[in-house]
This record gives sequence, C-alpha cells and structure tokens, in this order.
Amino acid sequence: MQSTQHHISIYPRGMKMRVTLTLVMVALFYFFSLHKTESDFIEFFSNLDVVFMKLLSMFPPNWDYIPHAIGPLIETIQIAIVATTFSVIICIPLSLLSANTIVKNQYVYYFFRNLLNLMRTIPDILLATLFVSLFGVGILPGILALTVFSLGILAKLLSETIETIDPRQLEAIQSTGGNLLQVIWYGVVPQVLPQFISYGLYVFELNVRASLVLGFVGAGGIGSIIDTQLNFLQYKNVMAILILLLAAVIFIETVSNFLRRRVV
Amino acid sequence: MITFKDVSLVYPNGTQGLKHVNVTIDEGEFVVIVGLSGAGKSTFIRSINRMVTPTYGELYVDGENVIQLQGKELRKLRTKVGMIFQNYNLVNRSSVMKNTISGRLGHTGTLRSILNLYSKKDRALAYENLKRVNIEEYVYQRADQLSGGQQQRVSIARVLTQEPKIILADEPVASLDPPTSHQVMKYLKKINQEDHITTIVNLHFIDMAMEYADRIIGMRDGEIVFDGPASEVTEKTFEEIYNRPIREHDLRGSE
Amino acid sequence: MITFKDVSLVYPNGTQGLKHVNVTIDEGEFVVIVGLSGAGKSTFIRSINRMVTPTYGELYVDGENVIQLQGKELRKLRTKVGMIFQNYNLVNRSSVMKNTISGRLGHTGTLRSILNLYSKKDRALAYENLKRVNIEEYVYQRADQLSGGQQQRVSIARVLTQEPKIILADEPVASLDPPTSHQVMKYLKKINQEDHITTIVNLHFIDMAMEYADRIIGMRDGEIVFDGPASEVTEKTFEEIYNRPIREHDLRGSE
Amino acid sequence: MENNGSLPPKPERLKQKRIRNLVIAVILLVIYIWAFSGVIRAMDWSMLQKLDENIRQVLPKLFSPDLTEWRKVFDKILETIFIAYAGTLIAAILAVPFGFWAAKNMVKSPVWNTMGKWFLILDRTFPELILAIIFVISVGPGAFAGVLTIGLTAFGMLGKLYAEVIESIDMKVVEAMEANGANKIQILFYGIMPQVLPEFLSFALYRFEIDIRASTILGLVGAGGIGTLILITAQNRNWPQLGFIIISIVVVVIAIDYISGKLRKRLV
Amino acid sequence: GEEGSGSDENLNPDKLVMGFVPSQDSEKIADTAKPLADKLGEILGKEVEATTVTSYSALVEAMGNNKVHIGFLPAFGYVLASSKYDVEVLLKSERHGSVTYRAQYVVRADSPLESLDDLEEHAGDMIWAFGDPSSTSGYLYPAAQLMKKFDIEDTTELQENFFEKVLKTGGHDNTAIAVLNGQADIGTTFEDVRETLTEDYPDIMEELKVIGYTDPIPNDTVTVPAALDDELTQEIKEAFLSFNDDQEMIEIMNEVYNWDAIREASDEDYDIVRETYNTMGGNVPLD
Ligand SMILES: Nc1ncnc2c1ncn2[C@@H]1O[C@H](COP(=O)(O)OP(=O)(O)OP(=O)(O)O)[C@@H](O)[C@H]1O
Ligand SMILES: Nc1ncnc2c1ncn2[C@@H]1O[C@H](COP(=O)(O)OP(=O)(O)OP(=O)(O)O)[C@@H](O)[C@H]1O
Ligand SMILES: [Mg+2]
Ligand SMILES: [Mg+2]
Repeated sequence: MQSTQHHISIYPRGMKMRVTLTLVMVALFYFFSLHKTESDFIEFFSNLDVVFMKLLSMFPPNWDYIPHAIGPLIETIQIAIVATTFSVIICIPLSLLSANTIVKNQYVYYFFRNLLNLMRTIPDILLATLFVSLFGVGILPGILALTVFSLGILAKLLSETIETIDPRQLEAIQSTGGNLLQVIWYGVVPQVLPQFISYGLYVFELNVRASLVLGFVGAGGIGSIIDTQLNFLQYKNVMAILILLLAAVIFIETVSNFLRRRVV
Repeated sequence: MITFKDVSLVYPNGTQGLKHVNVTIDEGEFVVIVGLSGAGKSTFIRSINRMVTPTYGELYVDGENVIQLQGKELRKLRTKVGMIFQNYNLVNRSSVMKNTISGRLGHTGTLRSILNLYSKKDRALAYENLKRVNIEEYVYQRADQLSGGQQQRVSIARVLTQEPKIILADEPVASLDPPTSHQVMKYLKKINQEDHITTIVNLHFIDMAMEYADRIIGMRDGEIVFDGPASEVTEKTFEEIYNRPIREHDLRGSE
Repeated sequence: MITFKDVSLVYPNGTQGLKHVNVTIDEGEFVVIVGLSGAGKSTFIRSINRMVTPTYGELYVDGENVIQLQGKELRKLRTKVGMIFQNYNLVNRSSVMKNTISGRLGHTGTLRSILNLYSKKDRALAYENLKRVNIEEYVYQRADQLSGGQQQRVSIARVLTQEPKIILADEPVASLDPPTSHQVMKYLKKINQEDHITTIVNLHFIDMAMEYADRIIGMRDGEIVFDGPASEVTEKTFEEIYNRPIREHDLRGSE
Repeated sequence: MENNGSLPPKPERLKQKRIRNLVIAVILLVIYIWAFSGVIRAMDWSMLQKLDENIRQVLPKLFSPDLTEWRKVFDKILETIFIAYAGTLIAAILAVPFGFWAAKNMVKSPVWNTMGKWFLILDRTFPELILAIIFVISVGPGAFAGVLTIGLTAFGMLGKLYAEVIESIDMKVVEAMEANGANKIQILFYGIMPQVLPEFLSFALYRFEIDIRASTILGLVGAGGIGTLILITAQNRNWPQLGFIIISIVVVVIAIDYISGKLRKRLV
Repeated sequence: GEEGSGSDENLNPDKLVMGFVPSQDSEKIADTAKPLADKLGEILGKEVEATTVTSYSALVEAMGNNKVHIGFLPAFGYVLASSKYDVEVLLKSERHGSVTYRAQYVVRADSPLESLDDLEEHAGDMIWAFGDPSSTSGYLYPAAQLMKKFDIEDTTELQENFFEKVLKTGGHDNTAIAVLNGQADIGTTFEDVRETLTEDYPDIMEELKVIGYTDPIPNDTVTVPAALDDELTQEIKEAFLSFNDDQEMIEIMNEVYNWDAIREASDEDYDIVRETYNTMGGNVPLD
C-alpha cells in the first residue's frame, strides 16, 4: 500500500498547536499561582505528620458532647429546610423569566439572567454578615442568607434545564391553542420536574453544609458550637459534632438519592 | 376554506420562505405539498396556524385574515387548526392520556386544565380518538415508551381531540419505516374522509403523495410551481418540481 | 479456518445462547448468518473473538482452541479478528483518523500508543484504508459529525487498519437506510474479494443476505438450522429458518 | 361520533403509585410542619423592631462604596483567585483516579467501588474550615494552607461528578477497542478519555467558579484570601468599604464566570 | 501538658512569621499588621511576615507547631496557649494609660436594673447576650464575677437557671445591638463598646446604660514559642520596647492595635485570668 500523502499526522496541525499552547498556559498560571500563594509542597509533605497528629488529637471523639450538639443540629436542619423551601418557591418564576425558551424579550431575559448571576456571586459568608447587621443575630439572618445563596444556584440550574427542553413539545401545545400558562404546565413542567426535584434536594444538602459557616458569624445553627469548641481547643468535642453532622449528611444524601431515583 | 393572497414571508435572517403565494384550499380537501428540502413546505403549512408570521399579503382561514391575529384571537385560530409534527412532539414524560387530552387545552379554562379537571365528555372524546387510531391499550403508558408509529398515532389522536376544522401535518411519516408510514397516512386519509376535515400534509416521498392526495401542490424556492389533482400528476411533474430526475430515495417504497 | 466443535453457551442468567453448534468456515468465505431476533446470531459471532465465552465445546480459530485464552493471548487473537458493530462504536469526539488508527492498538506498544507515536507506515496504512472506503476527505473531522453510512465506513477502515485475517460484522447495516446499506455491504464484499479476508456477517434482511453471501447459515434458538451456498437458498428456506412466512420488513428493499 | 367510550379502569400499577405518592406527601407535610414550627419557635421577632433603623443606617453607606483601600482589597482578591486556581487544579488532577475508583462501570468489585464512593462523600462532608485549621497548623497561616484546603475539599465533589461522567460513557466503544485487541491502558486513552475529558475540564472550570467563592471563607481561620478582610470590615462596621468589597467580588466573579462559561461552551 | 513538635530549643528561622489576632476588645479592629512587621524586620535584620488570623485557636496551634514565631494573643488566648504548649509571654499592651481593661454590663435605659445587685431579683426572666464563651471580657470575667457574687456553682447553672437563657452573638458590637434591639436584656462587652456604634446608632449612649464593671483584665500580649532562640527572643523584646521611644511607631501601633505603649509582661500577670477561668468551674479545666 502506498501513501500519496507525505505526512499524515493523527491530529490536524492547528489543533496540536492549540492544545499544546493551552496546556502550557494552564501550567504557567498554575506555577504562577503556586508562587503567589507561597506554596511549598516540600514543607507540606515534611509536615504531614503534624496533619495526622492533629487529626489523631481529635480522636476518640468525646461522645458525651453529642447531646449538646443535637439541638443545634436540629436547628440547622430546620433552617436548611425552610431556606430550601423558600428558594424552591421563589426560583420558579425567576427561572422561567431567565430562560430564553420562555422569555422572548431580550431585555427581560438578560436582566433576570444577570440578577441570578449576581445572587450566586456573593459568598455566603458575606451575605450572612450583612443580614446579621440588618436583622440582628439569630436564625433569621441565617435563613435569609441561605435562601438568597441557594436561590441563585437553584434558579440558574433550573433555567438552564428549561433552556434545554425540547421546544417541539412546547410547539405542539401552542398549536392546540394553549395559552402561556398551559404551555408551561403541559409542556415545560413534565420535562423539568425530575431535574427540579433533584436540584432541590441537592440544594438542601448544600444548605446543611453551608450552615456551618453561618455559625461562625453569629447566624445560628451547628457552626456556632463548632466555633466555640474550636476556640476552647476542644478538638474531641469538635470531632463529636463533626461525626454527628457527617451522619446527618450521609443520611440526607441517602434519602435524597433514593427519592431522586424514584422521580427521575 | 384557506386562501393565500400574494403571501410572502421573509425570515429575520433574510431567507425568503414564501414568495408571492396565491392559492385556495377548499373544505374537506386532502392536499399534499411536495418539494425539495428548503422549498418552503413547512413555512407554507406553519403560516396557516400562524406558527410563523407572513411578512406580506393576506391569508384567510375561514374568511378571517389571520396575519394580524394576536393573543386570544390567535389561540382561537389554533384551536381550529390541528397540527401533526414529524417528531410527534409528544411530552415524553406524560402519559398517552395526558398528551391526548392536551388537545383540549384551547377549549378548557386555564385553572381547570392545570388542575386536570376535564369534563367527562372531554375524557371520553380523548379515549374515543385513541380507539380510532387503535392505540387505546396504551392509554396510561408514558409517551416515550411507545414506538415511533405508535407515538405518531397518539399525536393524531391529540389533534382529533382538538376537534379541528383543519389538520396540518408537517412530514408526519419522515421518521417512520415504510409499513408504519403507510399505516399513519391511512389513518389521516380515513379521518379526512369520515370527518371531512381539510387536511394538508407535507411529504418528501412522491409515491406516497400520489397514493393518498386528492390534490398535489409542488413548491420550489418558496414558490408554488405546480398545483393540480393527484390524478394529473406523473413522474415528469415531479422532475419539474424537483428540477432533477427522480431518485430511489424520493420513494418510500410500498407497504 | 474457524471450527465450532459442539459449542454451547449458557449465559449467567440461564439463557442458552448456543446449543451444540458444529460448523466450519473456510478461509476467504463470505458467510451471512440469518435468523430471528434472539436466535443467537450475535452470540455465534461474538464467540469467535471471545467477546463472549462458550461454556462447552471447542472453538478453533486458525488451529488454536480459543475458549481457554486469557490476557495477552486473548488480545493476540483479537488483533487477528476485526469486528464491525451495528452502531459503529466510534469514539464520537475523536477524529476519523484517531478512530481509524486505533485499529492498530493491538499491534502497538502501550507507551507509543498513548503518546500517539505511530510509525509512518501505520499512519499511511490508516489513510490508505480510509481511501479504500472513500472517506479520506473527512480524515480530521470528528466522528460524530459524519452520517451513519460514513461512520460505518470509518469503522470498516478501522478494522482494515487492524489487518485482520477474519472480519466479523454484527448487523452492520441495521441502522442504515437502504441505499447506504447496499453501499456498506458492497465495501465489505469488495474487501473480502480483494484481500481474501474471511468475513462473517449477521443480517436481518434476507434479500441482502442472498445478494452478497457466498454461504448462508440460518439459526434458530441457538441452533444452526440451515447451512448452504447462497445459490441454493429460496424464499422457502427462509420461511423454514424463521418458522413463519416472509414479511415485507424482512426485506431491506433494492438500492 | 358514538360515545360508549368511558375510560378503562386505571391499571393496578397506577393506583399503587398514587398511594405511594400520597404517603410521600404526608411524610413531607409532617417534615414541613416540624421544620417551620421549630423555626418559628426559635425566631426572635423582637429583632425586627430596629430593622427599619438598621436598614436606614446600613444600606445607604453600603451603596456609597469607599475606594480608598482599593489596593488592599485587590491584593486580597487576587490572592483569593490564586488560591482557588491552584487548589482547583490540584483537585481536578486528584479527582481523576478517585473518579475511576467510584465509577460503577470501571470497578468490578461492588464493595471496592462503594468504598470509593464513600470516601468521596467523606471528603465532601469534612468541613473545609476544619481542614483549613489543620493546614494552618501544619504549614503555618497563609495562602498555602488555603490552596491545600481547596485542593483537598474540591476533589470530593469533582470525583463524584467525574464518576458520574464515567458511568455515562458509551461502553460499546470500549467493547470495540477490546475487540481489536487493545489492552486496558490503551482502552483508557483511546476509548474512555476522549469521551470524558471535555466534561472533566468543564466540571473543573465550574468548580473553579465555586472555589473562588469558597476561598473567601478560608480567611476566617487564617488560610488566606479576602475572608479576613470581609470579617474585620464588617466588625468595624465600615459599611462603605464593605460595599466596595462586595462590588469588587461581584465584578471579579462575574468576569470569571463569564470567561469560564465561554470556555466550557467550547469544550463540550 | 506540653506537647507540640517544637522540641529543638534554638529555633532561629530565616523568616519570622508574626501572627496577629485582631483584637475584638478594642474600638477599631485593624486588618493588617504589616507596617509593624516591616519595622520589626528592619530592626532585627530579618524578614518578618505579618499574617492576620481571625481565629486565635488557629494561631495558638500554629505557634504550638512553631509555624508562627510572634503571636499577638488576647489574655485568654495566651492562657489557653500556655496550658497546652510551651510559650513565653514577652510583652503586653498599654491602652489609654493602662495595662488592663474592664468588661461592662449594658442594659437598656428603661431597664429595671440599676446595678448588678438588682440581678438577684430580675435575672430569672432576662436574656443574657455575650459574644462568645471564649471571650475574656465578653464572657469569662463577667461569668466568674456573677458566679462569685450570687454563689452560683457552675456555668450551666448560671446560663440556664440564673438567667432565663443566653444569646451568643458572635461579637461585642452584636451584643450591644442585641440589647438595643430588645433581643436580649443584658449584655456583657468590653468597655465601652457603645462608642464604636455611635455612627450607626447616634442615640446609643442614651439608649443603653452601663450598670457595672468587672475586675481589671490584663491587656493582650506578645507571645513567642519557648523554643525560639533565647537571643532572638531578647532581640524581639527589645525591638518592641524601643518602639516606645519612636513617635512614628507609636502612631503606627495605635493605628494597628490601639496601643499607646508596650510594657514587659510575665506569666504571673495572667494568673488572674487562669484563676478566674479555673475557679469559675468552667466545663473546660485548663490543666
Ligand atoms: N426560523 C427560520 N429562520 C430563518 N430561515 C428559516 C427558518 N425556518 C426556515 N428557514 C429557511 O426558509 C426556507 C424554507 O424552509 P422550510 O422549512 O419551509 O422548507 P421545507 O420545504 O419545509 O424543507 P424541509 O423539507 O427540509 O423541511 C429554507 O431556506 C430555510 O432554511
Ligand atoms: N449478556 C446476555 N445475558 C443473558 N442473555 C443474553 C445475553 N446476550 C444475549 N442473551 C440472550 O441470548 C439469546 C441469543 O441472543 P443473541 O443476541 O445472540 O441473538 P441475535 O440473534 O443476535 O438477536 P438480535 O437479532 O436481536 O440481535 C437471546 O435469548 C438473548 O436474550
Ligand atoms: Mg420542513
Ligand atoms: Mg444480535
């Protein structure tokens, strides 16, 4: 067999260049970041024993502390449920308004799009700090911070799902003379409901985890007692709280995986 | 009666979908539109129920110029005109029944339809229509569990449930294999004959067009280049419409 | 030469895929296996390159009993036996070239293949084979940008690049339309004749089987119920294999 | 049209489904009552008394940002970006082997596979703040502790996402490679990697966006980033400066989201 | 107990790391100690890096592991650190002419409480707000004082029986605001947190009144790991003390840490804190 080509490469030449260039840039910026953050992996590995010692010093967990943590844990879960519920409800109109399959007006679409981006942008700790200063300490600022934060994520996910739905199914409903609400109810909802539920559960898990941070700035929940125990250097108590939290998160994740499988 | 009076349509990107189309379709006719890909068949059909809006001319459906319609009026037009799509466009995750009954949306109040409060009559009608296309046994199945031909039959049932005066079908058999294609066309023909519903169908396959149409309209580049009874049509006619010899894939093949 | 000696295969769930199969296929033959769905055609073909493992009997490929093979030996067998699949099984995101050259993986060292260091000869061979199936113009296109027929031609080129002694094809045209199906079958036949590669093809369509095969093997319920030259085969034979009259969809239709 | 068409009875399956849904609904209702009553009881409404005054005092100042300390803010934001970038890259690389470990279709032994999955859950649950403290202790306070924290917490989520990507690949392609005699490593590089790599990169970029936000909290425990500044500014009730910080973060994060969104679109 | 990995007695790193916990107990919290570090480096002829750590537990641990060589620790932070690691206090700060400060009890102006004695009668249905249980002025000193005064056995008794309940606010400003808002009836903060809030709450001086103070609390410290080279330790101490004669540095330190001057300190100065903590029967004994 005789080739007429002089050189047949596996990749077209241009692509090879682009890939190499990208990789080099990624690596360069990486090393630049390592330099800027004064990363020193030799130091890290030579101090690995300290990491393990510290982890070990958290064991055995002080099981006697668990009863003190149950109350805050329950509070955390309740906060997360309430915040998730609020954001699930509010996100429905928001995500419809920021999906270009539903909203044809470009200005409206971009306004809500950017609003969502804005909400997702602000770190939860900043939100919590702000709400604490507005509403005082307690669980309300916590609920609000979580609501706003998860609302941004949830509405973004949902609106992206709505944008990927099959527009032909909507067209069919339109062609029967259905109005906007009917098109949404008969065409959009069945297509996005499973993802919607699964996102809701995902955000709930996220909220349970996030409430840890909230406690550090006076917005209630289990983070608050972790903060205190850390300040007293009571690592065995901290570990007990963490194990409780871990158990709760795994439980929630298992249940929500189960529910997710059922609906999707 | 549907009347196109000098209708043109230019898409926002400048493509001319229809060019000065003049044609009248009478009640109860079974018209098949043929033409190459891009000829404007879909544009023609979708103008009738205003899924696209002609940019020039007048288009009368039942004596009413539909080009200006908006909002409620437009929805009223659409309840009169049923549409069948190439890809069936069923809501995959909903049941066959829910898909079929959605044909009645235009006749039902928003609240009632959202709460699933259809009258007994409506539900019986939907079921009746599923029976007419022999698909009643799947009534509670999810739509995406059916084969292509079955799905298309559900979409016919949906349109029938709408009780339309006109049925538009945009390449209803393009995704189906030959035997199923014929089956679907037969159901369409049967309904056209039994209920006297004006039926306009886009087809790619000339043998099917000749077999089922009363009247054939040929399009090329947004213009009507042939219009006449199916009996007058020969292979030559198609070669004119297509501007090239007929090939094997222009035929669906027999049943 | 391929020899099945009393080969049986029981799947873990108890389904009997093959039942006491005895058959010999000579070098350079073009054999088509026909049979209803579930007859065991795939199981038969996939036993030859040990994608499935018979549970009883002996199966000789080039004089070697392949049933016991493992690891390296098994991979050596597989480099000798090329396989073509119904759904082409190309890596969608990789280029046509990369897909084709992957046919040489079995002949190339791991490190060289990971670093894409193929010899000039290998690359020339891959390109040559793309030319043989007339697809060379797409060489740097992504596989998923090609049509079904084109993808199947790439998968033939991939198999050719493997330089196999035997080609197995499991319903290579089931996903293609009639004209494309014929095209693909013609390439397979051409290669069989030019390179004398033993070719075993599963087909659902009896008209195609009769058109391309030298020899036809009919299967039913895991057993061989017919084996003879294509010239001896009549519609009657198929009715026996299928245990029912021939229907329209058993035929692919002409080109 | 004749109308003898009363509907056929609903199949048993549907009835069961309805009962199941009812049970789920009741359980949900109970959970909701529990959660809301708990929250309402714990809520301290008296805090709303001064709400009006708080808003009047705080919001206007927040909206008149004070730029005098812009250098400090920018340095800290840049540090945050570097932490997130270096951390995410470490996580993205670490997550590959773990993703394969936790993917059902790659690991034959279900026990071994489940262990992989659980390991990733464990990693995702371990709070980054605690990990950050441990790293602050072991390598000293500063951005490096932040890099390590992000690197080790982000790979839990990335590993899970990677595993899901791997589980959704087209195994037929793998079969085709097996059929032409390729060994496991060749199959990995020719059959699996091309299928998953774009998604891997896309998820890594997505995670980078998250990590930018995540690295803001590391400052709480001395692991670098802008968190400390946020906290102190808030404690000083320096609202104008806090306003400036918020605006800066928003601008930076939106810019990064935009760029990485563009990149991700091109990947898949 | 002494653990920690810093067993090498003559720790003398090329780069000194100065860890800095922004003082909660002062009017303005600085977010950086860089000017101070620069000056220190100049004097010592060594690179000195300042890092701000908002959680002093992290700082204590980092010092225990010799990752931080100069720690600015509040009183209780030092007590905690010295109980766990071998650390040496070098200096303490002087603010407003004193090396100590006090905590105060604030209530709303219309509160029935006029002095701490009135708590006997009213505490039973009052909510007590404080920043964090580990805050010296926000919790430890007031708690010890109340327990002693009203003969309360332990903190649980104090929090759950003496008062109706407690509110943990996360900071002194939050505490004052919580009292102002009516979320709590009495709050304990450093003296006088109200001044930091006058901008946002112009009437706070009138709306909140102070009904009592605690005993003096030693000011925050400059602490080093005991493993640090003795000579270096001495140099550091002298460098800091020399700031007292340097008007420019005094200003910088005032800016950074609200310090007016730096004084020598010894471990005994903090015995009082240690005692307070231990004798109040805290649930966390410090030995
Ligand atoms: N939404 C649109 N925007 C712009 N141009 C369009 C749009 N829809 C169709 N066109 C263009 O209008 C012309 C007519 O299209 P139309 O879909 O009516 O053709 P068709 O005959 O239905 O073709 P096919 O058989 O492929 O469905 C084509 O050139 C097409 O590219
Ligand atoms: N992996 C498997 N596990 C269990 N049973 C199997 C498996 N693969 C095939 N079978 C069963 O073995 C029998 C033969 O299957 P095979 O796939 O060989 O049939 P086929 O003739 O190729 O059918 P088709 O035309 O549908 O591809 C069938 O009953 C099938 O259900
Ligand atoms: Mg069309
Ligand atoms: Mg098969």
